[in-house]
Amino acid sequence: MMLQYLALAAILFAIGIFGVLTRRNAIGILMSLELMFNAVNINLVTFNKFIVPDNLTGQIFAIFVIVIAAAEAVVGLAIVLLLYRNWQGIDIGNINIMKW
Amino acid sequence: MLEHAYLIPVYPLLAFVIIIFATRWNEKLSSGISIAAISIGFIHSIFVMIAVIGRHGVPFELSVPFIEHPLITLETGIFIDPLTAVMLLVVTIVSGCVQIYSLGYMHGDPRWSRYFSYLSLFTFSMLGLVVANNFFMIFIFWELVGLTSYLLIGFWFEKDSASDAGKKAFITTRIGDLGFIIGILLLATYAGTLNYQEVFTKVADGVIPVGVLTMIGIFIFCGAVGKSAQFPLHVWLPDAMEGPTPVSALIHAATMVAAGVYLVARSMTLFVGSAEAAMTVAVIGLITSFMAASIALVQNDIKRVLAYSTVSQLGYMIMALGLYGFDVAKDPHSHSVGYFAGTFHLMTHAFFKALLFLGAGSVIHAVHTNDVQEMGGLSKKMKITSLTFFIASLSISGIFPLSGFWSKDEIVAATLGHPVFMFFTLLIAFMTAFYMFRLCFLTFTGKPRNQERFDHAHESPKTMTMPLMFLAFLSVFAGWVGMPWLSHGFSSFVYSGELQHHGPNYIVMLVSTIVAVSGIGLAYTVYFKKKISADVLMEKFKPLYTLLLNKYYIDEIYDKVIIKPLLAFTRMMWWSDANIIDGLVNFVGWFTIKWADAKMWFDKYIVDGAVNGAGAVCMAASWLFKYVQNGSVQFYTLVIITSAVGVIIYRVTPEGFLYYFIGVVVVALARFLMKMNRPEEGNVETEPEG
Amino acid sequence: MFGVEVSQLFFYLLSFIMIVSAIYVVSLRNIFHCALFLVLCLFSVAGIYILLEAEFLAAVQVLIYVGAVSILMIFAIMLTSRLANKKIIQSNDNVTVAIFVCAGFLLTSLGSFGYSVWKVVDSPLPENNTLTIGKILMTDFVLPFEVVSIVLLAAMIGAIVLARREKI
Amino acid sequence: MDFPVLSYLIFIPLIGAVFLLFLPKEKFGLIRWTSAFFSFVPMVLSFWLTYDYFFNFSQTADFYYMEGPFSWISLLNANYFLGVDGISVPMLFLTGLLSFISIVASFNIAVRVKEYFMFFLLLETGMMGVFCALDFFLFYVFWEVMLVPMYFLIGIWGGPRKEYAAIKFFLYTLFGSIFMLVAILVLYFTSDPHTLNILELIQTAPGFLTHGLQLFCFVFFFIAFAIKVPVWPFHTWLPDAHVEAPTAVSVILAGVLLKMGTYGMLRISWPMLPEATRYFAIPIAILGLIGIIYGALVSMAQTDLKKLVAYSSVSHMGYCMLSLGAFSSVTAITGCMFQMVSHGLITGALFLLVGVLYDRAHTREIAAFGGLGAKLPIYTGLMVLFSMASLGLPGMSGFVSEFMVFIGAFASGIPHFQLITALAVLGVVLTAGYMLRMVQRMFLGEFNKEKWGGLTEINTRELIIVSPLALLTIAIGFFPAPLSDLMEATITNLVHLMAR
Repeated sequence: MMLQYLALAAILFAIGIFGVLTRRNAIGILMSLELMFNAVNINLVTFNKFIVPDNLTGQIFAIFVIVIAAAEAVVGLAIVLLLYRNWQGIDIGNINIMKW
Repeated sequence: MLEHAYLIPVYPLLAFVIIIFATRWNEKLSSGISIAAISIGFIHSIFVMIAVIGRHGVPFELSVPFIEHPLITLETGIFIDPLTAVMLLVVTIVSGCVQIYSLGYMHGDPRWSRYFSYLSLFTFSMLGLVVANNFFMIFIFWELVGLTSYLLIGFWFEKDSASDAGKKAFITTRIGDLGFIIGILLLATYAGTLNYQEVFTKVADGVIPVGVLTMIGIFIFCGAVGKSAQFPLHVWLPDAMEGPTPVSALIHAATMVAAGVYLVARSMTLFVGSAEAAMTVAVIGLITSFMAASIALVQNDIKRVLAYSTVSQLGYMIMALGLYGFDVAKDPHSHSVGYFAGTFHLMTHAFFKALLFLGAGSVIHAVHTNDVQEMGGLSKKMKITSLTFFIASLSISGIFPLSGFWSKDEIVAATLGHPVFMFFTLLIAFMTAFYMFRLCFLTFTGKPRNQERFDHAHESPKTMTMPLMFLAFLSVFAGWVGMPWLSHGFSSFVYSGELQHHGPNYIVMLVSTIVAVSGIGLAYTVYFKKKISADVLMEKFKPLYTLLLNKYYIDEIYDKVIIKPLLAFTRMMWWSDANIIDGLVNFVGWFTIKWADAKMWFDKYIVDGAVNGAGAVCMAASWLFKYVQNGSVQFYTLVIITSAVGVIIYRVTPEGFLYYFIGVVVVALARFLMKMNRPEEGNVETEPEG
Repeated sequence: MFGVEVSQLFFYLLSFIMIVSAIYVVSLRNIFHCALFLVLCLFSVAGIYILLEAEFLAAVQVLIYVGAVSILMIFAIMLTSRLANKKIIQSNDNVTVAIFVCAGFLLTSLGSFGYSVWKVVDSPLPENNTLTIGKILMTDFVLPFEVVSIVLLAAMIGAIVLARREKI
Repeated sequence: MDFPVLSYLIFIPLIGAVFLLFLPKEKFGLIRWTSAFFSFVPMVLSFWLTYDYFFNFSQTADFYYMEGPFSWISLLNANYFLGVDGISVPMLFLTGLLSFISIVASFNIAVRVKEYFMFFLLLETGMMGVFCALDFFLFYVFWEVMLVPMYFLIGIWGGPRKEYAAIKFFLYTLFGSIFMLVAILVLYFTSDPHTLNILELIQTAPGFLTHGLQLFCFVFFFIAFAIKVPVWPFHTWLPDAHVEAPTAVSVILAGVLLKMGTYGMLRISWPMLPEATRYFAIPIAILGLIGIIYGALVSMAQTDLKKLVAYSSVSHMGYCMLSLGAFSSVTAITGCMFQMVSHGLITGALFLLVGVLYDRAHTREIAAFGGLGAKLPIYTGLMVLFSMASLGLPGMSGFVSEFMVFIGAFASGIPHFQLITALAVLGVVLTAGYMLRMVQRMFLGEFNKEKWGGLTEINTRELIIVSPLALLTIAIGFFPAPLSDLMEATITNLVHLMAR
């Protein structure tokens, strides 16, 4: 049963990666990141349940991940807003000032 | 007075300094000071003369060291013996006369004061030369008289010929001085001293080898050759006539040119020590005398005739001195009168030659030309001048009982025992008488050949005629002190008290008088009576005449053989200096620069090329790899994930990693090529603006 | 067994919903729709948590993700609204490569599962996991807990600072 | 020594140079008078020094007014060590006098006045230092210090080809300095213990140097000094530098810098390497002879007045070399010193006079003038005076020195010297030749009224700066004994050292 959960998480993570790699919209990327976080969380919880059921460290970790993800989302979205304000757009493809 | 004899030269020096620095602006005062100084000097000289007579030939010497060195002590000092005393008198008298004469002659000259200051300076130098007690001092004054001669010849320096003549005089005499210096150096080396008496003592003691002594004698004589215008350095003296005539009288007739004779007389001991040197002196004197006399026969410039006459007479004196040295060197007990003859003639010649020049100056002053062909008949207008001139001419020709007779007679007597010398001496005496009277007749008698000049002619002012008369007096009587009948006359006087008396030689007297009279007679027939046409003679001896007229082409030869090549040589040296030596230096510089250029090229293209090559490789690589840094976060993420997957694959199946890696590279290249075909895709605006 | 089967049924159902909505999240053109599908996806994740007996986490998931983060996303989309409702291309030219990479990733991770040895322990989770989590957080993990609060504070301040219009 | 007079001599000009930096650069008058003051003080000090030395110390050959040795760079054993003897004192006198005169003569400089005077004072420091230093390191430092201001003085305020001349001068001299440095290092490293003390090395060097090393050091020192003198064939920098340099710089160049070469030989190579000196006596004398004749001949071909004077320097310094060849004769060495002093005075004055004319006529072509004697009597008088002095007319210093050189060299007893000297005497005639030609072509003859009617007579300032030189020239010519006495003990000692 555990493998099914892990596979699910892997699929979700892969989709998240796909999103991160392909979205132009910065918000889209953030959303894809959330997907990846969730995949990770699923993994954590799964491992907690099937491998170390004695304590709930996996879930605690998941909680921390959620918290961090929330913070990330907040800051990320603030940056997106800033980008939008300064660049008149949030197309991550155009924001390549670090280009060679 | 003898103790303060050093003051005699100092008076004119003071006059010079005062005139130059103080009274230059006041002409009357300047000339007055100058004449006053020489007058004091003259009076002092008389006292010195008296004192010297009183000492019976014991020379007086006073000396202070100039520079003391172990090798040599140079000193300044005075040395007064009878010869010096005589010379002092001669110089002061002639100089005084000339200065007074100049008052008239130089009247109205803009550089009047300077003229008198130069005359004073000259007198100082000449007197210093005379009283010097060593060869060093005599050389100093020797050079100083040369300087003043230079200044006075070129006094009218606006005339190119005058400045040329000054330069020529200076340089020519300096060539002689060259020998003089070497002679002094030799003396200093071998005798260790330059003091006359010490040198002569050493020579008499035989300290100096005879060979060296010959060299010393000849070298010192070189100085005399230059100063006394002896062959081959005589060329400057005729040119020196470009100076004012009183200057010619003073410097180039009476005093300075006599300095060479004085030098030979003074250092007679050296020549006595070396017969060869003495003979050289005598031969040079004879050659000069003959050559100059022959040239004088045909010259038309009144001053040039006198100038060649001077050269000729100086040659006489030199010859006499040389013969004396030779005779005594051969036989210490010889009764040669050469020394006495030379010095005696030096004195008498000074007076009558000064008179001749001053007379010529008076004539030139009257007619404003030097050319005798433009004169004639002037005796009617210039009584005193013509009279004094005739007296001087008689004197120089050696007519009894004028002073020239006594001295010339002694010179002829000095050649006794040397037939060749005697023959030429008499021949020269004949020529002298001839050209002097040729000059007299052309100038003062006959019809005026240039009426216009004749009409303007007039007798010169008193300031000019007074000296003429005084000198005429001396020309007549000065020689009497050397009459052979006097047992304590000039001859014993100059021999420093040693009794060298010899009886009169009547044969010699007679012969020389006949010669002189025949010379005068020839001139009389040709130029006064015009029995024989001068032109016919001229035609008859055309080549000889041309040769003489052109002064044996010696000037031309010097110009072609020495001066032109020397100047060309200097230019060549200069060229070589600028182009070869400096060229070498510049070549080194040029070569260094070129070398540096080569180094720079090497550095730029090879060394730096390697560095830049490395850079270029990096650039190329970075050009390729810069696409990795495309600034796209997503691309980075892609790479990270790809790599992470690769790592996992490698951990699981290393073989699978290879396929994975190949696949990634293929995909990456494919995508890169796609990107290349769509340049700057990232910048394409795909989103519509608000 | 029935429970197991039911839970499996639910698992597949939730998995299906989750995967489909996730795919929509990353592929739809309208970003707003994406956000809505994200909500759905996150709900299904909450369901998975319940299946995994993590009730507290599920609640937190709903509260934070569905309730806060998603709303935040929607706000952001609204604020940048002129991009939101256009049928514009939302994905870049990495799609092909990304598919390969994701497939590769998926295959390797799935494949690696088979190689891995899992020490599965078949014991129950503690009862009342909310209580337990609370206790653990306040005892063993009190320091990380406090640190996280500071992180949150920092994020909050940071977000405010970043999003302010005027310069401070 | 209570009163470090030598340090004052050296550093007062330096202080002056620094002080000038603080003056506003547009106040020309202030700058001029300040620099005149700062060179006047050393001049007075050098006069006092000469006076004091003459009356108190000239009887012995020791060094006086010694300062140090104070350790300077202890690692190298280099010391600050000054002192003077009979051959440095006349040089210091000359330096003090000519520096002041040159600075006053430079009052008509109007471009970059401040820098000019600063460099000039710096130059004076270097010159004074060279003549005082008794330590090789110090000597070398001063030797090089002098180059830099000279380079700028020629290169900035010079004539049309100033850059060329300045660079040539600088490189040439530097080239020589390197040889000197090598020789110094050889001496340093062969001495045990290593020392740079000149006095010590004079005493010990003949002992520890092998014959070959002596010759080596001698040749190297000789190249360095010969370039400075300049000895034929190292002389070609001189005409260029002289012609391009401003008047005052020419004066210093001729008056002092050239003397450093001969001074260096007398102070260093001759006494320190007596064996080599004996070995090379004849070649040196021949070089001197060539210099005399060659310089005179080339002078004769010159059309530029300044170049003529410059080449006459080559000729005149040839006399110094000739007498230096006659190492065994006190008279010859004294003659060399006399020639150095008198050449400094005479040629310095000639350059000043050339500058005076150039300031007015803006040309130095001899052929361009003629008959100036009628228009400028005083100037002509001075020019003739110094020309006569230059050609060795008695009554002037040039005669005394030439005569002593001749006598000393002739009677030195070294083989072949009589012949060499006899040939060198020819230089006297040649000198007369070119000097008189120059005088004739410039001052005698017809005066070109249209062209030069506007020329003005030499002014008071110029007269004042030239007259001390004239007075000294004549004074030495008439009373050489004091100068000779001043140096005699030292030179006798030097000759003893060379005879080791």
